[in-house]
Amino acid sequence: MGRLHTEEMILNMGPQHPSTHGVLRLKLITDGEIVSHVEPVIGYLHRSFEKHAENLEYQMVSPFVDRADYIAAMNNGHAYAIAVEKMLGIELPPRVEYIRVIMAEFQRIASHLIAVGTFGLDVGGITPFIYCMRERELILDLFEMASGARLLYNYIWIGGLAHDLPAGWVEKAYEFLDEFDFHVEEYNRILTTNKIFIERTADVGVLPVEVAINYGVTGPNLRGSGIPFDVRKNQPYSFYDRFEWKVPVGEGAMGSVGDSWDRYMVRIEEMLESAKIIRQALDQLPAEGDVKAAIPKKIRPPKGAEIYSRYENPRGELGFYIRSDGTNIPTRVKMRSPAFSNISALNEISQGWMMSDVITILGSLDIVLGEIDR
Amino acid sequence: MTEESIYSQLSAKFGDACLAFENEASHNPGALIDSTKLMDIMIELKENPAFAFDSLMCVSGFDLGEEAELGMIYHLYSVSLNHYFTIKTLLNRTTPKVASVANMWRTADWHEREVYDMFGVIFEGHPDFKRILLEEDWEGYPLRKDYVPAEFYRGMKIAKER
Amino acid sequence: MIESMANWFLSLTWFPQMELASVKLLSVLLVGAGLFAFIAVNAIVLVYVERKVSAFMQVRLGPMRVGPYGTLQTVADALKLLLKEDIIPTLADSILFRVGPFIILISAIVAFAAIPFSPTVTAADMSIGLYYIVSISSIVVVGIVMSGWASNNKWSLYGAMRSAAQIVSYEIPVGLTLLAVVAMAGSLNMNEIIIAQGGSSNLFHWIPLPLPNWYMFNNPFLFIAFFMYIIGATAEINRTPFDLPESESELVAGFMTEYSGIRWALFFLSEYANFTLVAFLTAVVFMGGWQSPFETIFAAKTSLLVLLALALAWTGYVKTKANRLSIYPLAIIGLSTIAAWLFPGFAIWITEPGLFWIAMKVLSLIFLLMWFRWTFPRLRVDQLMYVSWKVLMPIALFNLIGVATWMWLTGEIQF
Amino acid sequence: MNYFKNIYIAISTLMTGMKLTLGYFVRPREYVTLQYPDEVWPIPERNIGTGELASYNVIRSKLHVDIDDCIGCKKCERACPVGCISIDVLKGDKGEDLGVTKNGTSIKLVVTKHQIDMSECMFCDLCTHPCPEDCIYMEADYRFERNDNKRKDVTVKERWRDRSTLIYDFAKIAQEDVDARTAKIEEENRLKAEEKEKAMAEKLAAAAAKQTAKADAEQTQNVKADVETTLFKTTEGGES
Repeated sequence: MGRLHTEEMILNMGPQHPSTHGVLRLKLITDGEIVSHVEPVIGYLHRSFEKHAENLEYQMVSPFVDRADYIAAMNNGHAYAIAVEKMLGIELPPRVEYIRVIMAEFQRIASHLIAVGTFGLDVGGITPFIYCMRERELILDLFEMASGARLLYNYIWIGGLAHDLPAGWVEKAYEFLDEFDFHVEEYNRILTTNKIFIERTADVGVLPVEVAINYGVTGPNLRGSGIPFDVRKNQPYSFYDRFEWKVPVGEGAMGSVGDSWDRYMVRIEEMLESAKIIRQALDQLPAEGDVKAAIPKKIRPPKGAEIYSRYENPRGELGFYIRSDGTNIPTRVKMRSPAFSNISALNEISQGWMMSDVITILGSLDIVLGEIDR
Repeated sequence: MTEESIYSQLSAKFGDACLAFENEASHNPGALIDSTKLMDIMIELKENPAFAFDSLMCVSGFDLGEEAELGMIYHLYSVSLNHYFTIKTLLNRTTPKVASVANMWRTADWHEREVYDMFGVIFEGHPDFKRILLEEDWEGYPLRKDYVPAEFYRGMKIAKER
Repeated sequence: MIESMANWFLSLTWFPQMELASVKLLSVLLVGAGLFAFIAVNAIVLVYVERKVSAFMQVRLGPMRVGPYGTLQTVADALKLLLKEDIIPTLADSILFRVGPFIILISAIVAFAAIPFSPTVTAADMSIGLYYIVSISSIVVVGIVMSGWASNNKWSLYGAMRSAAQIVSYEIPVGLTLLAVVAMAGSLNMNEIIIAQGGSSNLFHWIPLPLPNWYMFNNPFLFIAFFMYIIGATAEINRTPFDLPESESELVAGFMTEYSGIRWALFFLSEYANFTLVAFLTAVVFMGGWQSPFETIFAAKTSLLVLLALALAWTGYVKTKANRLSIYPLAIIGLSTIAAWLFPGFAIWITEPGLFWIAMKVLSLIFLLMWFRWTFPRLRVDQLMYVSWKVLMPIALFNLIGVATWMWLTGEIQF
Repeated sequence: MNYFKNIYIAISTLMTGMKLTLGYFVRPREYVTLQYPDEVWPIPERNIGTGELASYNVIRSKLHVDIDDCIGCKKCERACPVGCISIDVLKGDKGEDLGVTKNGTSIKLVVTKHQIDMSECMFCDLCTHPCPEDCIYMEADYRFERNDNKRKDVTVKERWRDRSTLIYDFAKIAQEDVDARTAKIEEENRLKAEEKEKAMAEKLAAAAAKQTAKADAEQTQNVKADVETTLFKTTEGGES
């Protein structure tokens, strides 16, 4: 019998596919179930953030920044505020910094909960997603108490915070942290140690370190490949050098280092580390203090000032390149979004895997289209 | 390694191509270089084990104004040696052309496409050069200061900015 | 059943005198309509149950708004689906596209003919009942491939091809496990298989734990075969963790991507019909069908006591370990025990009728499958094939030999 | 051996997961979804804290303006990144008492239009902070329903397109009043402009009278033309 005649097929996944986490379109070239080439097509959620930013004052940009990565709005606001404050050279009261760290880490947990949950959804388990959303809801309650919003907070402002913490907030935060470890154990029981889940994710989509660095992959994805690189450790901003925590890295416990399971596991461990940071920050939080630093009403960084500030977003390194021309409107705000670089490595690591694995890998990269397209 | 020593080594090697060391206004000190020599300098920065810039954090374009030049700025970071450097270069507004570093750092692949998309900078030697965020048939480069927003796109009205 | 129904019709004085053949035809039609009604109502109930089960497992409430506790939700959904516009894609093969769902549905309904609901309620008590069910339920593949191909959609095609590969591969381990039972019972007739499981005996004949003489407790090989059958059957009816043909996170909806309205409802109907069919088959083949697990009232009472003790011990264990457990199951078991002791009539009732017991067994099996679905992630295509060919197949073959050896050891067969 | 170990691990880990879901299945509900219209989300206890505003929540659901306290400073309008607030003010009459705000500031301007387009609002809360009188704030009322689902005269398309119900008008001044005030101010402006004109003309006339002694008739005409253009310019400037 001669060889069976086979042909490659172009398969269009998205932009309305359930597992592309938004409006991402993947052009897959498949040979049966095997995928030989993946081309991500982005831009369906492009909202011209950078163009907007060129027409708005520094303060007004921050709500737009929140909308770029709507899963981690608090982190984005924090990153932007830090960048502008560095340009202005503002010192903040310690209470502000502590609250910012607490908020950022809560947001990191919330974001990772979505990442873990939707990853479960991608491999077919629906229940873990709901469990994750349940815990996320509690975090959102905390955010709502503090800022008044549940998704797009605009809480961290340049030079301070929108509001001080309300009475009883700290106790509620402690309550959440006490429960949280138990819930993480639940995710481990239903998903992490599940044999089917391990089979689906271990050894799938291995991202070697060199490739990861070359592609600019950062955050949990890079750490999953075994490098303890975290901007919070390597170039500490805010008060991150005051806390004790470790950077979880992928160890290849279930397969090889840098596979989808490692990337997933780094997120699980990072949630626990974030909880640790929050606990320390809550312990150290000064009881009294102003939450707004003395900043000029019109923010005017010096003419020609420019900055590239790095920030550890739940998805990786969030960079803001801001350029000033001396007025209260920035001439250029470039957002180096982590998911944008992370997803560009998709083709490299998903070649030769099956179609289901492409979805697994995409889920393990944890992308947010709002951030990729901006 | 500090940025100053990186710059001094670079200028020793490339002489005139390094135009200036920028550390006053910028929070990320680096070199302003001649755009035609970009490729050589980038290769040096990546391949020389003393620099070992294995990570290109960000590639951004900027526009200095309607009459002035376009700029490109590359933020480099070395994961292994934990140091930073910035390369800045200015491009002619009418024919902005610069060598692509996408084959050295794959990060640059999409970032350069984005710069092309927004500023119209042509990257020579880019493996897959096309627009990334906007449609292929979009006219103009929106982040240039002289960009005039189009009224219609394929018959659809475009909302006006405030 | 058809025979008796025809005879009953003929015995009616007011009934017009007809030939036996036409009365039989009438009975067949009536039974068919009854089965269809059963399947339709069953699907509506099961969809509601599934939604509630999934909700409770996910700490949600599930449907609550239509009717008390949302009981009419699925009725409303069914009505909506019936009223929806019937969309057929322009480039679809319109004939195959229309026929596909019906083939799936018909194969599901027809298979029910051989299911013994109780000693008297069996649509067709045929001598090759098991064989008939296994073969007729394989026709589903034809319908799935047909509708997947006809949709002219790459996702549908993927779903159809996956489904074909999956169902055909899982036929084999499923068939082998059923073969072990058939060897044990020495018959393909469903009622005879059930009757062979009558009475009670020790667990695996030797361990002094009085259990009903069901095949799953008959010997260790059949005990394994029971679980293997459950796994294989889950794969055959395309449910998680083997729901690759319609895996919503990969293939959008697999072979039913392009379907909507009533045709899509037919898929749903047949999915739940197949689901029930598998549960019935398991109950009949491994769990003694319509037979009560208790032979006497005394057995019923003591068993409930034992169950209560076990439940108490389990509750205590979990309570100390996790500090959170409900008393719902405990309360149910405790109340039934008290009822059995206080009202012997209740106990008599639970020892006697077949419909109640087969319903209980089927419902618990259905719950098991739902439980699977809302707990597990999904396998990949190659892993699915791995499970079928490299895990289930060898064990099934080994089991078959084991059952034969067991029968030889216990003296059921001689050489 | 690995083969059997794998099967064992698979079975045991799957059982672990099943135990968890069963636990939740039989457990009394701990966190449940709320049945929205019957039960309403509790609003977290939180206020922006001063005096009368103690009961105002930070929950950001709807913008509200206490128009009696608004002094028409337009700070919120300038702070809004999307431009969903539009304010028009007119000068009050001379000696007219427009009241004082709760902070004790006397109002100088009549706010004739204070319009907030909630369909454009991005709920960033930036407008509420600069307000000197704390009179613009976010309310916790998250319901924006239109209640016109049963109305026959509103077609579905209109219902989706039309966002007029999301535009909130806070100014209390009646249109006639606005017109009257505008007319008055125009009148005033006109009178002022006329006065200016007159004064200017007198000045110029005086200057011209001085010059006539020296200059001849042609020169006089030139000066006149100059005066005319200057007058034209002043009136233009006064209006804008």
